[in-house]
Amino acid sequence: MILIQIAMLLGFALILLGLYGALTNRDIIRMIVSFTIADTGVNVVLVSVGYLTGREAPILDTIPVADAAARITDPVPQALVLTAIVIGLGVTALMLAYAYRLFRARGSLDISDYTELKW
Amino acid sequence: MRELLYRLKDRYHLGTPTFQRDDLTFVTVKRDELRAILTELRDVEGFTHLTFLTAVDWIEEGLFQLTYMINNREANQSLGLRVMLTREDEPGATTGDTIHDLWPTAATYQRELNEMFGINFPGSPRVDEEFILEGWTDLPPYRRDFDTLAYSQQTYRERPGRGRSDPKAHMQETLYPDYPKPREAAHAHKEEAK
Amino acid sequence: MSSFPNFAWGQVPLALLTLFIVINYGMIMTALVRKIGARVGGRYGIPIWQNYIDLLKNIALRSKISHGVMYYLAPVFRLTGGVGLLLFVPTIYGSDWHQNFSYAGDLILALYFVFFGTLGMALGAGESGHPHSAIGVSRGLSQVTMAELPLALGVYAISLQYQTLDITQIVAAQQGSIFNWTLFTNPLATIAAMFAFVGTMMRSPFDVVIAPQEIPIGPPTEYHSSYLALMQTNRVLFPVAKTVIYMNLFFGGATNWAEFAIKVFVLYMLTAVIGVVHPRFRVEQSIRFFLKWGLPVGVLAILTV
Amino acid sequence: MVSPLLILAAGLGAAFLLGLLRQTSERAAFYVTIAALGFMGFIALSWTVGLALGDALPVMITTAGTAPPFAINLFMGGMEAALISVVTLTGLLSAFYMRKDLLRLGRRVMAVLLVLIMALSGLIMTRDLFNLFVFIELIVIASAGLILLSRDTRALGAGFKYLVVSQVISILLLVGVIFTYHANGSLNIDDIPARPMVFTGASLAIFLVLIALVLELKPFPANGWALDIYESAHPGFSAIFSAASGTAAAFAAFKLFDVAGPAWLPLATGIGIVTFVGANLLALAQSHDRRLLGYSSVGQIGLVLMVIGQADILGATLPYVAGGILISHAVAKSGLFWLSGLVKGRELSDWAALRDNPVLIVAFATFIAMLTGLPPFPAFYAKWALVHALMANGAFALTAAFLIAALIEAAVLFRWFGMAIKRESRRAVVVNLTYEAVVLLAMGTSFVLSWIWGAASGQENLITLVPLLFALLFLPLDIFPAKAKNLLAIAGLVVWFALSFHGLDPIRLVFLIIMVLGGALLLLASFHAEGRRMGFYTPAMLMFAGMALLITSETSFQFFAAWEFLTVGSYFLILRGHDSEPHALSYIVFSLGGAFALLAGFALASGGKFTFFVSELSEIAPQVAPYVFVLLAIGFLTKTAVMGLHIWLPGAHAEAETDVSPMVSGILLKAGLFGLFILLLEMGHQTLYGIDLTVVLVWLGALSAFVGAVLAAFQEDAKRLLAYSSISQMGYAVFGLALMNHLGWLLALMFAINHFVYKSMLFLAVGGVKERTHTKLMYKMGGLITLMPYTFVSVLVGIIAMSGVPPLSGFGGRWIFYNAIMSTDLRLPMILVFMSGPVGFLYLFRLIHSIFLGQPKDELRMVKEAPFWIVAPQMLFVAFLIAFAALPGMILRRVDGYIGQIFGDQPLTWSGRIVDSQFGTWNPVAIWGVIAVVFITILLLLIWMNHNAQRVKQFNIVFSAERPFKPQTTHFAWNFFAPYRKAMGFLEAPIATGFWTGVSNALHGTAEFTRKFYTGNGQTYAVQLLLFVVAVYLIVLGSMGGAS
Amino acid sequence: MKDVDDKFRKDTEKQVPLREELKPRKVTTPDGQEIDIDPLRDYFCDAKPKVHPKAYSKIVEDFYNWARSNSLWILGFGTGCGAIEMRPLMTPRFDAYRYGIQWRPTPRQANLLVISGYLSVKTLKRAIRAYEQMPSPKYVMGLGSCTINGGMYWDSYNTIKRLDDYLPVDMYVAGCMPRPEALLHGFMELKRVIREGKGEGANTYAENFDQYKVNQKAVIKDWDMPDYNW
Repeated sequence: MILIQIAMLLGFALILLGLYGALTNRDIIRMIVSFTIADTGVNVVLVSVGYLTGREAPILDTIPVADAAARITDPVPQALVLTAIVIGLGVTALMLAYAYRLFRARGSLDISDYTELKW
Repeated sequence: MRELLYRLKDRYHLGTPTFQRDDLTFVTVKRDELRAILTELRDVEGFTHLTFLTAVDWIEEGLFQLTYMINNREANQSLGLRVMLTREDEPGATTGDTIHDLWPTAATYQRELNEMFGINFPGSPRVDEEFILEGWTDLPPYRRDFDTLAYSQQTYRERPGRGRSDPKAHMQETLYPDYPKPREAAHAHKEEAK
Repeated sequence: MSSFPNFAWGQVPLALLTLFIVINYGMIMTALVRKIGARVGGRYGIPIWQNYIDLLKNIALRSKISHGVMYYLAPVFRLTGGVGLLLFVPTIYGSDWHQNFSYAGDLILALYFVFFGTLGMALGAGESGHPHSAIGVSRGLSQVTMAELPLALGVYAISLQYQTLDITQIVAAQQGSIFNWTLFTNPLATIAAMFAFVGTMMRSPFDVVIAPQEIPIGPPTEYHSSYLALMQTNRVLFPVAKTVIYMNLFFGGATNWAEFAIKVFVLYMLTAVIGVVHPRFRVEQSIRFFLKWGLPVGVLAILTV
Repeated sequence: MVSPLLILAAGLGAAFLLGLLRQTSERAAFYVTIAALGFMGFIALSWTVGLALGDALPVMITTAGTAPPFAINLFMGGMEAALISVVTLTGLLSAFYMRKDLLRLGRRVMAVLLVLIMALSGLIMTRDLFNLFVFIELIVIASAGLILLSRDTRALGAGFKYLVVSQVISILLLVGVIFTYHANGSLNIDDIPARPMVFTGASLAIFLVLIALVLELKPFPANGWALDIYESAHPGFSAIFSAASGTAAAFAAFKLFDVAGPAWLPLATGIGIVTFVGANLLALAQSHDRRLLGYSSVGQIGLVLMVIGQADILGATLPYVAGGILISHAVAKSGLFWLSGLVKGRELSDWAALRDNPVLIVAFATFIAMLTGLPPFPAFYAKWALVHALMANGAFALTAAFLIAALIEAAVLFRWFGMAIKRESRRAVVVNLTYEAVVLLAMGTSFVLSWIWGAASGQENLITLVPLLFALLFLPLDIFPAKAKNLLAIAGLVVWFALSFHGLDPIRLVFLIIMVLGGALLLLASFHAEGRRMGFYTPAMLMFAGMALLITSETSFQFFAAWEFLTVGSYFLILRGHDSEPHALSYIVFSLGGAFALLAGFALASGGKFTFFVSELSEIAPQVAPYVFVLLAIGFLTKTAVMGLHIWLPGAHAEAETDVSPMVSGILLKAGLFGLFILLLEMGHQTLYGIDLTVVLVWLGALSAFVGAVLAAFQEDAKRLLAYSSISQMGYAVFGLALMNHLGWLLALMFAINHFVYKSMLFLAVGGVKERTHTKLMYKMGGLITLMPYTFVSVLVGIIAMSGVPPLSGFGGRWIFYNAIMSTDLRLPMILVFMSGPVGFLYLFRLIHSIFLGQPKDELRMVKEAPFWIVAPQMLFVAFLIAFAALPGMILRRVDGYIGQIFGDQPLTWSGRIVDSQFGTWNPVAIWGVIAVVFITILLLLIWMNHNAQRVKQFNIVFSAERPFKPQTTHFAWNFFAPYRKAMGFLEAPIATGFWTGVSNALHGTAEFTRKFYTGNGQTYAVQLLLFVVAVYLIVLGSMGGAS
Repeated sequence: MKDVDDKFRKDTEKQVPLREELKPRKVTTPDGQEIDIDPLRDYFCDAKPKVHPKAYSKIVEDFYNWARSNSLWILGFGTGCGAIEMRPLMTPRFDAYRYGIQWRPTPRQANLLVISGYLSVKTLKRAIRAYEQMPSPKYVMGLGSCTINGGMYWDSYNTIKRLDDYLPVDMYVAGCMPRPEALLHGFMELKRVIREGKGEGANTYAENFDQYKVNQKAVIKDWDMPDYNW
């Protein structure tokens, strides 16, 4: 149980850390990195929610199917994590692409330089 | 007043002042100093009021004399500044210096002078508009080369039968024919004195 | 049913008779009032017939001008207003002869018909193109907005009091004793209405409309000859006709011509007396005056009735 | 039926297919995209139709062959089908719209577009929480991709901000999802149990999910990022982003709120209404068109969220209401975004370029009417149902907030429309047939939707009403010359009168005559117009349609719809005038404000019933009756321009066109009066806090009568003078009505008739003068009597009639007035009314003197009489006035009898042509006779004496022995009543104007101040978002604490 | 009497230009049309005065004349120092009202124009205007020696000497100035003249209109009005 809680706390800490980083750094690249950290934190939380102490990863190659229900952890969060990682990757890639285009367009990577749209 | 003139004399060319009354003095000033004197009198010496501005036609000397009468109300003093302008025969050819910016009311006097004497004041507001006369086409009537009697006779028909007599002598003759005539009486008096 | 229920041709001469009496009475009375004013000032004053002479002289004038149709019609409007006002109001209470055409309407007709001549006159004065005429109209209209207010309130009060708008009935209710007059039964309404009476008789202090010293004589500046004659006729007729309304509403009406003559004269003299002892109000002063004094009395009148 | 799954499959498949194509074959790729979108749309539409007609049943699609919760499942029901249709068709049209840019950027962008539409459809269908998350993320990615379509480089920044914010949202959502799963053991939405708002992990989880979905809806004030996108993105994409994405996200939120249980609904309500109010308020300060549309989108979606929050009270009507708003929003907003592509400038006033193409203006008007919820569009039905439901359940504050915000929104949009109509555009409109086709398709759709919503409303289907169709008929007919259209319009009015006058009671009949036949009469003046006069007849006939329907309406719905028709029609008419932009705006804002008061009043009265007969007003419960009375009275008094609510009138009436002024003054004002008639007829005396409301009305009427007259006296502008005079005259009418006795009503009716006649006549006359002199300032005229004699006669008759001087008909009004006040207990208000009588003289004399008398000016010496068609109706009015003055019984007698039935008394006796009351007599024929005889006699006398008068000219006046200098300095006209102003000028103090200006400035100031909140910095936006979540959470906690 | 000084010849060449506001001008109508305005033609009636015949019957005319004589309305127009002598007429001491005399502020309603003293050329123009605007029959009374022969203004460059050159005078009252008693006497005499039917100044004026205009225009160079002011 402790393990789960530690993992979860770690996950939330990462989320907060990431958000803090994303919201305090003006540099776009640093923001993106911070968001990846926060994403990771979310993933850790996801996994830790699905984790059952003493069970194994839900990989049916090593575990007989019949035992699966008793031996593996909840597979759904794991699946979710996989999807989330993929999506996170996509978003991160898109953000980087944006960062690239922004830099090309304006020569700056400071988020506070892109405030001409306002009010 | 004398003190004032002494003070002014240091800096301006003043003519000999005429002390007409205790509260009335005339002095001739130079044309190019007029403005400075007027300004100083107005702003420093308390002559805040322009009583009138008028002109005299010195036809024999070929001069127009402008008289600026200004008044110090607190000291109850009037000062007439005389300025001599060269008289030109052509109406409007004689020009004076406008002081309407010192006293706005001067504009009206200047308009009048323009109409009546033909002294122009370039720059004075509405100076070319007619003032009292309507449709006047002749010489400015206050000039001495304008003969008002001749003009009147040539313009307005007289009623025939009008004679001229000295009213006093006429009445005396009518009412008291025995009484000595005034001129004779004076003569007689002179004789007696001798 | 006919529109003229009581109409008979005989009424026409009777109405003309009323008109004749009132015009002559007005001619003499106004001259008399002027004469009295002169006597107070130590003068001999105009001859009592002066109004007739002036009228005749104006008619006899030879050259006339016209500024246009409305200018031409204005005296007609003016006099129609005066004559109509007289004819729409019963002159002598109880007399069959002098009810005129009062069956055409009631008090409201009289109150609003007062404006008929005013309006026509204002239009004619306007067409004359004279700025003083327009200024006079502007002043007159401005002043009348407030001057009429106490009257309206007073009339409202007494029509509530008598529960009728019919002048004859109002007069009938005041018969019997002098203390039946509205003057005594409803003094507030009477006072309010008298404010309006004094205010609309074109006498000092409320004569800024014609203000002889500043805008020559206001609206009629351009009028002369027979136009002026018609207006002069109205000038003697209209105040009497108007006084008749006040007399009927507040002072018991008149049952015979003598009573009529006295009451009208007294009421008319009232304005003359006030006029000779008061200097002229400016328009805004008179408006404020009516707001300050006339209006409260009127309000009290309608609240207490 | 084709499986709905194919929608997703087609989108994805086509996207993959695009990847297989060659880089260069953009054209083929575009066709593939179009085909795929078309196919998706077709499926969605076929499901919609099938489900609506009952040919198909809702299906649950399970994927991976497993039942939920072990696999993702999708659901296709009626709402889903309809919304997917919206999404896919928006996508399809936008794809067409963006054709050039899509071809420029190639197949990858098309793929992204397909993915976006697919994901939106998926978002609508999915019943799986995590799947929801996935679709949202897909939408984010695809949107961020499509933002790059824009040529505006600022869009890059906007896109990045969007991504930043989306990251935060997705973190919230994902954490919420996983904990919801943890709590429920299922990701299926349907497995989420209804959860009370208590502080447990599970409710926190559901809170996170809900708030994340709400954040997707861009709630105020955590929405700066969305606005930046709206402002900078390609309009085609903005259309999708606003219409499709908004719709899908709203539906997703709806799904979650649906299962989360009623305890969470206040959250939706609260955020929704705050968003709706806030967004519309901030939109006030916008001058950038797309950003304004963005604010409006945010506001509309907020409104939908608010409606979702009312799920418990709306019950089964929720889809109808929310759908009505949502679909109106989707169609109108995408239409407007598409339109914005046709406009080059980005300022609101640049939309004036649309005037190059009248069809586009019509489209613009349609979209704006649709957004503001005007009939016959779906949002109108939705608004009606929503307000009824809210009021029936006692949500008064919410209703008020909703209506006020809706009013602000209308103000924003109509201000914009006014600019488009009245300003000058610097650049011409873009000519692009594709764009126009797409826009027109959207416009067509809006009318189809109107029909659908009307058919489903359970009320009258407004779009099928003959008068409305007749008005709309003039849209295509606008290419014909004005004279032909005018003939048709007059014929239409007369025929409609012939069809509808049977069986009406005399009061309604009088109003119908004034409104319909009077309208036909006034339209005679329109024969004067040359050319085609585009855009005149539709609004005019819309207004007349509204009035015709108003008179014959029986239910509150018909009444209200007619009211809105006439309001909108007259707005467009007024807007046509010179310099009328600000006045038309204040007109529509006040009118809609009044209309909303009516709506609230009817809703309160009906108690939730959808079909409520106006005649039932007399039967409503006594505890709500006074409030209903107040609300309805405010609505009607706005129309009659009672003092305080009057400030729209002078400008609107004065700036309108020559033949429009009499319509809006002579006729339109009577609509308010008619409403008051109905109101007082049905409800009578009502008491609120011990005050008899009719007494309040009496005072208001008297005050309007007086102050209106005083203000009229101070005007220099002839039409303004007449406009203020209308305020005064309507004050009399309101006063008479509110006296609540027989004669008072007769008075009001007499005023209605008289005011129609002489105000129409005077407005026409002054308009005719203006046609010739090209000015409305009276002091610039003068002496026109000889040049325009007919016009002079009509003004003369008009002012004599109006001032109440015998013998013309105004006197009848005064006579009835005196008789009416004799039988009432109210006395003090009479003071004001007495005062206003003579003041009336002031302005009337000024009118005739300054224009027709006095000194004619140099440049006006040769003006001609007003055009025939403007003079002709005036002469008819003159004839009528004289006839009516002599024979008032021809109209009044029947009405008098009818009013007698209502009050059960008969104070007037009509014997022959004489009218007798309990107090006095009125014998109009005798008055005429005496006056005519005296007048003619004296006139003949004068002519006999003065026949040889010399006619002189204008400067032949005595001028203190001088001569006049110039006509300008001799004509005493300017500031004519200077002494009066000195005495009574304090009444001129613009208290009402000041108050409303203050309100408007406060709103604008708030908007201007608050919008600084959107700093433009992505990080700030993200912080605001987080703070918003925390704040909402704290409020939820607080309300929970309060509840427990 | 002093002879005319031959050295001074008055300038007879110069003409006074027409006043700006009386010059013909072009204005643009609201419709954009250009029209000509000639103020003297368009704004003033250009009819000449008519000679009005007497009433057809002598009795009527006598009656009218009696009325006219007993209703003299004086135009309140003071030209010179004589104006001050007219005021006492209204006071209790003289009380002219008793003779039917009163003052009117507008020429339209006045019959009698009292030229109360010297007339400068400028005032003459106004007097002519006022006179012409009075309805006929109308009377002119000259007060004091100034109106008779110039009086003390005998050599003034700007004052006329004989009023009857310019206006038809019905009655002169001599004196410098005449006292109010003299004025009253003058009025009485005027009334007599009117009653006798000799107060036909307006007709004289109309008959000799051209001659009067020649005289008037000879001194009033700035003639900025129509020939006859209606």
